[in-house]
Amino acid sequence: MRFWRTPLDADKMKIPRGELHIIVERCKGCEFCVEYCPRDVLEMSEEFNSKGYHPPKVVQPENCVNCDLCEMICPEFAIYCLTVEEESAVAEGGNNS
Amino acid sequence: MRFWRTPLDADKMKIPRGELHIIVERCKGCEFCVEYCPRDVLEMSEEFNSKGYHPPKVVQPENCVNCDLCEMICPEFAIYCLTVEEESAVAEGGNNS
Amino acid sequence: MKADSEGVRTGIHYLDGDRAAAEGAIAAGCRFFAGYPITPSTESAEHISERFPQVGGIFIQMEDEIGSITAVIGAAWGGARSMTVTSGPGISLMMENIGLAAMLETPCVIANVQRGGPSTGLPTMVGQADVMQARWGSHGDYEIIAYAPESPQEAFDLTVKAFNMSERYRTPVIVLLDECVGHMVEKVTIPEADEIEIEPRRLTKAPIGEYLPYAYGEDLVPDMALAGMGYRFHVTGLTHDERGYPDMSEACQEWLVPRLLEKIRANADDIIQFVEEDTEGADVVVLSYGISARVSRLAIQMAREKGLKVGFLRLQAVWPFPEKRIAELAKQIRSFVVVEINLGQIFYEVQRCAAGQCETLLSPHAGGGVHRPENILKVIEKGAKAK
Amino acid sequence: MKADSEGVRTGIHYLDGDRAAAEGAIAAGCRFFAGYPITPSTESAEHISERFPQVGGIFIQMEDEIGSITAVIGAAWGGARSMTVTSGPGISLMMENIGLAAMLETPCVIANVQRGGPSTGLPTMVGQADVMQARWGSHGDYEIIAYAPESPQEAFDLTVKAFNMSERYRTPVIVLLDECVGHMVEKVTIPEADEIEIEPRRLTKAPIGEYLPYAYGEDLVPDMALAGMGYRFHVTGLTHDERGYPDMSEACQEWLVPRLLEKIRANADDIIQFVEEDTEGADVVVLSYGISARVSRLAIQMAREKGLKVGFLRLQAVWPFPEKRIAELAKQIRSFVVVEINLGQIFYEVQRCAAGQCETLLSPHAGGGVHRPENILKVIEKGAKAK
Amino acid sequence: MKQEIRITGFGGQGIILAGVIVGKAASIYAEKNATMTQSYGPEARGSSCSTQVIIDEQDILYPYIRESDVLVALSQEGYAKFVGELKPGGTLIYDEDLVNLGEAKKDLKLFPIQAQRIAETDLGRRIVTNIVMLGYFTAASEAVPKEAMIEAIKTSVPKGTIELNLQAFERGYDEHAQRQGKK
Amino acid sequence: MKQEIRITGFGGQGIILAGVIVGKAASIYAEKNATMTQSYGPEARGSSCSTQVIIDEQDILYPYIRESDVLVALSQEGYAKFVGELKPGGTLIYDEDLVNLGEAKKDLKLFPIQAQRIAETDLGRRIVTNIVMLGYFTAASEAVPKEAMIEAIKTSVPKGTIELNLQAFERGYDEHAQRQGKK
Amino acid sequence: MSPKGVPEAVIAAVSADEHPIAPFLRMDRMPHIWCSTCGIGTTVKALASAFEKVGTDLDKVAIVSGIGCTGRVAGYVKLDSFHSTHGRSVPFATGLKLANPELDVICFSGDGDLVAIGGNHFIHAARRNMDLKIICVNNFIYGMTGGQVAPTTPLTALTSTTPYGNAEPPFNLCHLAAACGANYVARWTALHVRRLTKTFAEMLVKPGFCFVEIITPCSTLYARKNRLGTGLDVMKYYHDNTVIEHGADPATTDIVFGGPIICGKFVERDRPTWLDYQDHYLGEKLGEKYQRGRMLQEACER
Amino acid sequence: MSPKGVPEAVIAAVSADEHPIAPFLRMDRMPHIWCSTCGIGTTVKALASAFEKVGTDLDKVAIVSGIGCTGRVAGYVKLDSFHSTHGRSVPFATGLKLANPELDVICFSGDGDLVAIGGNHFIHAARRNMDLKIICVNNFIYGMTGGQVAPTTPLTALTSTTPYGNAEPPFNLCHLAAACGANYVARWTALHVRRLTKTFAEMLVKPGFCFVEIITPCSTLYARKNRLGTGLDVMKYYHDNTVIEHGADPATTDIVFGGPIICGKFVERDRPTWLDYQDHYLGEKLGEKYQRGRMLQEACER
Ligand SMILES: Cc1ncc(C[n+]2csc(CCOP(=O)(O)OP(=O)(O)O)c2C)c(N)n1
Ligand SMILES: Cc1ncc(C[n+]2csc(CCOP(=O)(O)OP(=O)(O)O)c2C)c(N)n1
Ligand code: SF4
Ligand code: SF4
Ligand code: SF4
Ligand code: SF4
Ligand code: SF4
Ligand code: SF4
Ligand SMILES: [Mg+2]
Ligand SMILES: [Mg+2]
Repeated sequence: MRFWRTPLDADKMKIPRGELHIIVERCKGCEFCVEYCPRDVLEMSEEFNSKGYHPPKVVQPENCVNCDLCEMICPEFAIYCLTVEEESAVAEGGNNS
Repeated sequence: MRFWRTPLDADKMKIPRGELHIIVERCKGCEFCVEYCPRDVLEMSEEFNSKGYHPPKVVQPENCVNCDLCEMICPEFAIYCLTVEEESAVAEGGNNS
Repeated sequence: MKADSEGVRTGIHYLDGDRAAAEGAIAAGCRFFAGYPITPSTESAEHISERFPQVGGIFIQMEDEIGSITAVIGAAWGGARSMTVTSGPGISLMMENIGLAAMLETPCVIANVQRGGPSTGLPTMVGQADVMQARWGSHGDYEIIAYAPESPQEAFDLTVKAFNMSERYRTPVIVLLDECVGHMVEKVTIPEADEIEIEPRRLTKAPIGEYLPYAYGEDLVPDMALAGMGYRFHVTGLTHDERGYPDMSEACQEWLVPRLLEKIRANADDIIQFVEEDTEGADVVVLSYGISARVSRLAIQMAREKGLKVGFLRLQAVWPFPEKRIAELAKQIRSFVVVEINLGQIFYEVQRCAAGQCETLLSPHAGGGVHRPENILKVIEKGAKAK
Repeated sequence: MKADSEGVRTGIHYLDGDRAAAEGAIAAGCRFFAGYPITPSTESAEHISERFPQVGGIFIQMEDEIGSITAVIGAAWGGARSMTVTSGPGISLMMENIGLAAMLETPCVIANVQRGGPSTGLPTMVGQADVMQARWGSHGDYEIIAYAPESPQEAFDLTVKAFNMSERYRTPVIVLLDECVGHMVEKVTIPEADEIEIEPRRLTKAPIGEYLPYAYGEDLVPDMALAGMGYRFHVTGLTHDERGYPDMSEACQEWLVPRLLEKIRANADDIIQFVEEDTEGADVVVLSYGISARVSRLAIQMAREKGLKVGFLRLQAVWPFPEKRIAELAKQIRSFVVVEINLGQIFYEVQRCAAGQCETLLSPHAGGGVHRPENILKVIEKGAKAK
Repeated sequence: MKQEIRITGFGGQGIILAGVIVGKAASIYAEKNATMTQSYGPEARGSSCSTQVIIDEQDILYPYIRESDVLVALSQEGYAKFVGELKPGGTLIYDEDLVNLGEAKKDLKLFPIQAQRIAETDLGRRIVTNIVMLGYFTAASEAVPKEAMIEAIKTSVPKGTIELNLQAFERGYDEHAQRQGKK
Repeated sequence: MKQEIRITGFGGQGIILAGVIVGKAASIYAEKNATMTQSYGPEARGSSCSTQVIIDEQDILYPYIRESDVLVALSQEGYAKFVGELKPGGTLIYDEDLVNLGEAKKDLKLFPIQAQRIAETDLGRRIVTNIVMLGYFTAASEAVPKEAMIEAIKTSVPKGTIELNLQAFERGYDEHAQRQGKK
Repeated sequence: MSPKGVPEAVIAAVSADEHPIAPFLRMDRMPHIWCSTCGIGTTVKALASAFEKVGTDLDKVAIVSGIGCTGRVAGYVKLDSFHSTHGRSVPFATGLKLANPELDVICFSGDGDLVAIGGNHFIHAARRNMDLKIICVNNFIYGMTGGQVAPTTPLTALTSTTPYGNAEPPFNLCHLAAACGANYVARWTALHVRRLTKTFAEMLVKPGFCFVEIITPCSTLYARKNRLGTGLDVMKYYHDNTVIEHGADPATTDIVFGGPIICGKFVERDRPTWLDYQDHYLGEKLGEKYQRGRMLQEACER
Repeated sequence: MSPKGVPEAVIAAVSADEHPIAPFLRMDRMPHIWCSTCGIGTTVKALASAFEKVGTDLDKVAIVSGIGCTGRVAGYVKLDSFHSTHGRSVPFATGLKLANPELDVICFSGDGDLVAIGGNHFIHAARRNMDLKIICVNNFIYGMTGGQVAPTTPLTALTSTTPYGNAEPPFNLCHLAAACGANYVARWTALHVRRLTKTFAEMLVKPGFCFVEIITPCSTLYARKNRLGTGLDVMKYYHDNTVIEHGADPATTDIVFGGPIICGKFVERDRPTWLDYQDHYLGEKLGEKYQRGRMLQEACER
């Protein structure tokens, strides 16, 4: 039995675009995602979460190429990027940030 | 404090000659001394000691060059060779064998 | 269920206690052995190293005793009935991970062929001074089960029992042999496989996703899952909750640890095994186990020839301790005489349980040999005069 | 002799029990420490790692606890007063070589800062369930000395005493702290060096060639030689004769091992230390040690407010056990109430020594916290009604 | 008079050191008895941690809080966990940026401060949040004399940082007066 | 009738195996009880070692010799150590090349043999000294039936050596008749 | 109740269980205990990705940890997972693997756990080429117990038991593993998430003893004591100071304080595993009589 | 009483105490327990000769052994000598040496003792370059317990726990010691008495962790089980199959069953010892405040 999910409609995808999800409460503000995002999609926010950390926020959603680096490097499993189809991708990842 | 003994009159020695001593009761008949004596001074004896081992015996005492190999290789500390001066060396290590 | 006939060497053998214990293990379904040689237990390992490759068992000689006991625990979670065998210095080294086995509730068996101690002591000679250690040797509170055979035949029988109890109560069980019994060669009768009752492992039948590793029912023993069954469960030596998750709280500790003890204590009657002879009307009851029990019998014969009324209580299980029976007997007799090859261990337990109702006397022996029956007799005579 | 002023940090400090014990060790002349970090004992090691390079001591963090205890023993034979510090899992690993220390009659000190067990248990939370292990944890027969402080101040005082006793009786001594005492920070007053009495090592004065490592006199303790003094002596963990040579015989075992026990038992009065309060005329005597003793006091106050006659016996030494005093008190009172953070350990000893002369009740706690005084009170109330 | 004080926050905020300073001040520099203990788990790292200080003229038998007189809260979690143990009329000192009181008990004496913000902004070092808080605590609770606290700080913080820490302490101490003044 | 038998010699002489064979013969093939034990130290290597076999129709409680009926001695050391435990009128079987009786007790039944020499010379394998001795022991002591001994040997020695061992056994067995004949 | 300063919307927007790693983790145990910027979580993520990449059947994976910050991994992964005792993950895993060779058995532990107290098991398992995958998070320190010196701590580094600087030379773990016989030896830092994932994927399909060392920031203890800045600073250090050198002789890959970190796959070879050896030699000797250790589970399940 | 077959004269002729090794041995404990042809005694003799050669002050030497046939050496040498527990000679020696750095501390133990159960101490002491001289008698087997497989037993060799042939690859001890950092690594056989003596003499004056492996016949167990003939046959095997290769890369010196034995001095280097490191780094940090671990004996003697 396996539980891995493959993105829905993976075959239909054209240009990969990322839809970013940030689990703010889980973030510990390490800045890794911000620093190592190759496309400067993220920035640390001024606010802090209930633990007192500053989570990142999405500042240039349209730049995201869904490279997953932020997801891979985040030690808190607090950020991830889902692939969306070019057409359907709402260029406002912001609504998830 | 040290306990090592140096052969008496070491300085007066001329040609080193060996005087062989075999502690028969301690021997376990391994044959190492016999096999590795470079001068074939020794041979295994037919008799056995109280533990049932055949100790070596000296068969060619005059051949012994006091190389100490028998002493060094013996795992039982059962054979040793003392240096005697050429003049004083009684060529009959046999009386000790 | 019944033993797997493939492993059972049915027949009459002339075996030492070490090898008899090994055969008992194989008969009981043991198929994983990890050990480290140590006198006087090594014959067990040697025997198993020869037998296992022919019965589908895995024998591995580890780098030390710590590795051995830990591999045994790991193998149990992989699905094997598993065992290690050692003696004094080795069992001391195993103590930390015997605690792990107790905490994870891992069925496994550890044989300790006792030699003269403390420390390296008398490697080739007998002792019985690891009995209290068996109970108290690892840090923290736990209970242990331990059997002490008096002959190679019993080494076989009680090793089978040890495996069964370890499965029934999900707990490490110790077989406390001693050098005499371990090295003594006698006739050992191994029954047919279908005459050997084997306790099946308490595997969970919960649907995937609903299994709670440390949820338990009336008998206080949780059901077990094995790695690879699909449950994706977690276990830890930390204090843990029903899910097996660490829970660093006093409340969880109170929930967990008393049960670890209670599952043994509440079931003590099922676990305890002893032989009682002629205690009815006795003035003195001799209490002993292992090789000392045999020697005691000789002293008892001698005492009876002198007209003394002597009963006998031979412990086959030393842990849990038969507290109730001791307390009852104490009320009826003048004294207990405890015969053991140590300077007082089970003696203290008897004294405690006797609670002043009768005298408790020790016939000690420092180790390196068995008692001279005459010496035991002297203590019995003293005991007969008590009160 | 008096303490070396260089090591003594005379003055008033605000210290936790772990560090206070470390200061006690340094004051007592300890100059070798080998250890392996483990919560909640690590503060001791850290403190010493900072202090030692400035007082000519050697601190080494070993690869594990086995290496630590063995290096400590080696250092003792090299002439150092030496020590290690650990907790549950670590002390279990040390058991084999604590036996070696006992067998070689090596003066050294082991501090065990008890946490919740068994196994990894509750690393950061309190327990007192290693008490029986301290006595019985290594294989074979031996006796141990163990002190249990109730405060940082006492951690200092009793560590000094532990070193002194280890020298006087040439035996490993255990300081049984618990996480509460170890991590509790309080005022600790360290006296002037010349107010601290230090037991000199019992070094032999025999002429070279005439020294017998295990010959002993009236007090049963042999004099010691150190490596490098020219005696060229031998010691072994095997059963050994006066010369320290292995002697694999029952006779030698009988000669050696009973003395190892007897040197402690015969001198128990010198070693034992306890505080007794208001036992005269008491109905109930509360017996406790370490942090539990402090909590008990509160319960006793509460009980007295209710008009109950309650005495108090606080063990500073848990081993050897004050058997005689317990037996005496048992005859005068209705019951003992044993308060300890375990599910019954010293309780059994009390029960044994009370020998049915009075009730023995346990106020248990599984660990991870201290007793609620109310719970102890309940047991006291029950105890007051006994008989 | 016995005082039972709890300081709570999360790992890295210097909670434990704060407890040591209070205890030391009381026991060494104010000549009372003071027992300081801490509760911590592995979760201390970035998660909730707390310290307890019991101050008394008598011997301290029971070294833990049974009912606290003062709670100093530097995190929401810590506040939530320990507010219940405050005795009626007890003193609650808290960082208002970090702690949201919700429906707090009615009869508490409340002392809010923005200690972390003060440390970060006024003093430029978030690390002295705890000492700012201690200054405020000293003024607000009057559990330990100010002089004793200052002595304890001096002997407890790293040599090079004494100045900064004393500054932080004073800043916190003054904050009390200011806030009281504003009322 | 109870029989207490000691076999002694030095390490490497196959003393222990000899004990196993005697015990097995008695308990499995002669249907008595037989307990075999051994004493050995590290010194077993090349030094003295011994085995005890107790044979009885009853249960064997005490598994060690209290007074031996038969002593089989293959070394001087072993002889010296154990001759004292032989009961008056007991049977002493020994290799006369290896054991010098000295002033032996008067009332023993003496059975000398040159087992090692026979093994070396007649059979060409010193290693079967023990089995030669067992043959002699079987004939001289009558403690265990010959057939039982033969069965026990067959099931106790390595497969490939059964023939040689039986030969050695018979040779030792016959030696008894020969020696008795000579007397 | 929402804490101050964080807009409600942001929090509500996503569910933690939607994270692609969710099926691999025990979400009911999040958040984990690791400090901010600790690299352990990143390593866990890389392993999860590797599983996905390889298509591993997660029901047949077991993770064994010892005790330590890293040792907590066993408790967070939604796999059969065993949190054993300090230093004993390797022998525990050995028993598990041999009892059920079908399992992929992975040891996930810290440097102290694996090579301080666990050193003996480590070298012997490598010698035996036991079919185990060893993931070692090397943070140069004992994290869990509060930052004491480890056998990996570089010379001069400050720790809580080397307050004047470490005066004891450290192990080069890759060298040690290689010298003892490991089949696969590689090193990365927590920054090298992609390469690390690839390495994990390779390791998962490679038979025998595989060792992967991940140099990881411990900002709370190691970095703080040594004034190396924040975790991010440490990551930047890795970025600037890593030298990738596949196939480097492990003997040349020592790590010194403030020096470069040589990373890469150092060893890949094909020594037979312990079970291979057994099968081969015992099979040869015993012929038909040889019965390989079966799925020992049978004995319990019958 | 003289046993039969040995002429009285021969026995009477010499006194055991006259043997030149007598001052080095506890003559009251002779004969030793080792079997005929066992090479341990030869090794002891070589050490005695090396002491003489170097002129060592024997009052300042301590020998530490673990448990095993070789471990019995401690009991036979007339030196301060410690028979510790199985596997623990190295940490015992570590304590001894650090408490009294004046001592030459020598560990004399078997292969099982040093690298099976004692393996962890061994690698860490080598890493630390602890100033210890390690003499390892490698007989490829556990002698004392009756011939079980050791971590040095070659593949296919028969032992009492590998009745079908060893199916586990052995350590190359010299390689292991070298990889962990030993300052001096050499190997000889019991036949190479002169070279061994020279090596011991070098070792005695070499600071740091020194490791000397001596391949030694165990005729009673190893040779017998493997039908290698008598001890003498084994010595002849050494004679015919030894390849002396000073400076050989330790990684290339594996020993296989029936193969050649590469001997020689493999490593000699000058890493600072543990105490050197301490003195250097602590001294640097603490300056005048630093007090090196003094002759700790003082504390006891005052
Ligand atoms: C037998 C034993 N000794 C010591 C400890 C204490 N202990 C727990 S974790 C640890 C070291 C952790 O260091 P490491 O393995 O490097 O893991 P990290 O926390 O750095 O990830 C120690 C010494 C223990 N739990 N058990
Ligand atoms: C803790 C412990 N485990 C096991 C033993 C048993 N034991 C004694 S010596 C030995 C091995 C000896 O082998 P080795 O070190 O190679 O020495 P050798 O006898 O071959 O010289 C063993 C396993 C022991 N004494 N203590
Ligand atoms: S997926 Fe890649 S590009 Fe998009 S935010 Fe993350 S790191 Fe940046
Ligand atoms: S990497 Fe994760 S924890 Fe770090 S800042 Fe980004 S989201 Fe937060
Ligand atoms: S000293 Fe040399 S030559 Fe003389 S007998 Fe001995 S080995 Fe032969
Ligand atoms: S080397 Fe020694 S033991 Fe061997 S035969 Fe010669 S004297 Fe005897
Ligand atoms: S202490 Fe270090 S290793 Fe442990 S969780 Fe924190 S950063 Fe990670
Ligand atoms: S058993 Fe082997 S190693 Fe031990 S003494 Fe005999 S020959 Fe030497
Ligand atoms: Mg680490
Ligand atoms: Mg060996």
